[in-house]
Amino acid sequence: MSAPVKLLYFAWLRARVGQVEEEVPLPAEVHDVAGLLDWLRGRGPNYAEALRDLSVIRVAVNQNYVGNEHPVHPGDEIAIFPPVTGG
Amino acid sequence: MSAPVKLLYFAWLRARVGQVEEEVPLPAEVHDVAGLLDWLRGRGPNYAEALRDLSVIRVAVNQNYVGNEHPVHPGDEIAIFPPVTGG
Amino acid sequence: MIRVQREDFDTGKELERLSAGDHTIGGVASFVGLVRDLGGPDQVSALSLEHYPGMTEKKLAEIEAEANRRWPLSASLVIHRYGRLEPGDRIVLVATASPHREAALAACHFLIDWLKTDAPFWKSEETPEGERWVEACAEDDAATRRWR
Amino acid sequence: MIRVQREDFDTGKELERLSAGDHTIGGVASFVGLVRDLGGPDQVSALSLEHYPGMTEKKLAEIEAEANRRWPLSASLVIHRYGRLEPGDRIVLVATASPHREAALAACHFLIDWLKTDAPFWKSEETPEGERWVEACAEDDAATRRWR
Repeated sequence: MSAPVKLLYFAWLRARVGQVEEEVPLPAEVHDVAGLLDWLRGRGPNYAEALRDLSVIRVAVNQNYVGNEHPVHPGDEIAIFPPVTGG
Repeated sequence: MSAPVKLLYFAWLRARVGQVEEEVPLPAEVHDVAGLLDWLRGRGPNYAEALRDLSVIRVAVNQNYVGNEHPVHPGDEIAIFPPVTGG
Repeated sequence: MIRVQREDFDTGKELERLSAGDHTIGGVASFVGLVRDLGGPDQVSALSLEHYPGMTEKKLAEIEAEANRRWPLSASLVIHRYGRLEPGDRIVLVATASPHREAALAACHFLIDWLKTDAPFWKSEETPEGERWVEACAEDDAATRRWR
Repeated sequence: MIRVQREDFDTGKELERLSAGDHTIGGVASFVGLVRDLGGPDQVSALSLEHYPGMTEKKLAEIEAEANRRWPLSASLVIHRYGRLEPGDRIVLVATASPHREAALAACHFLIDWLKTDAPFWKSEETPEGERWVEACAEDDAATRRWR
């Protein structure tokens, strides 16, 4: 079996998803960020609700901001969060 | 007799003119800054030399920067100096 | 230099340290971000700043490196706090030192604009109605785009 | 606020004072100008800053008023020193506080650019060959023209 991916949630996604982080095996059919978000939405109403509006969702793979077409691989650290509001 | 004008010199003009400030009666034929500088140049070689190149001379009348055509009146405070270099 | 910390910082000491001993520095520009309390019905009693440890430092270091590529800086510093902060508290310090005034000023402006849209921090506000996550602002995106 | 003084200033304390007690302030921008020693054959051992008492305060107050007309500032401060200064010494502090980051940053930049061309100060350098008056620089004029 290949390595799981580590999923991190920040800001209001934590409360909506109900997780801070989790490790999940990457399904064979998931190859990119879009596919991952799609698959996550099917995992339960909390995920479906949290990831409903992708215009307010940003994704970082291995600590780099990426677009929906970015590939995901076993072992990746994948963070999902709203647009940043620091400074 | 009308009030004199007060002339102030700053930076390298002080050394060249050999004065920090002086009060002089305004000649009847001097009506503006250009006329004043012209008249001053006739007062001696130190003035002639100090005021030779007007491109490096700035004038303030009553603490406002002014151009050559600005009028001068008895009682004015007239400062003559090179371009500023503070900050 | 980059620092991500819970503790407050001493702006004067940090600025002093930035230029200490380097007499080729002609100017130090800085920006300090403070927690605002805008009053009114939405009165904010405190902010909570969450961040993404690891990625925060990485992004801030990238932003700082980019500023150093664009301008001739003698030194630069970004300190960003996280955790609970009250109105009037310092959130962030950006400081730049350069032989040239324009370089220090432009780089400081660039760093705070860029940081606002690229550093993974999220603010939530404590309001009488409970926690409220601050929404990202289009103005900040526009400010950063100016530098692209 | 405007101050023209021989004495040094404490940047940290001045910045702190500028925003103290006003929780509508979101950002404080500042610029500190320092005496440079560029080394080389022209090595500067000290600067002497002369000014035009009376007009200096008047021009600085006008420049500050103009910044306050252009941007929504909560507070602003200009401190300019005169007299003998050595490499590394602070010459000038410009600081601006505003609810909005962009206003504070732009006004600070404006104030130092404008001050450089409008405030009646003159620098002379102590060099091994004696006193040398610093010449005004076209770059500064260009920086100020940008704001007109």
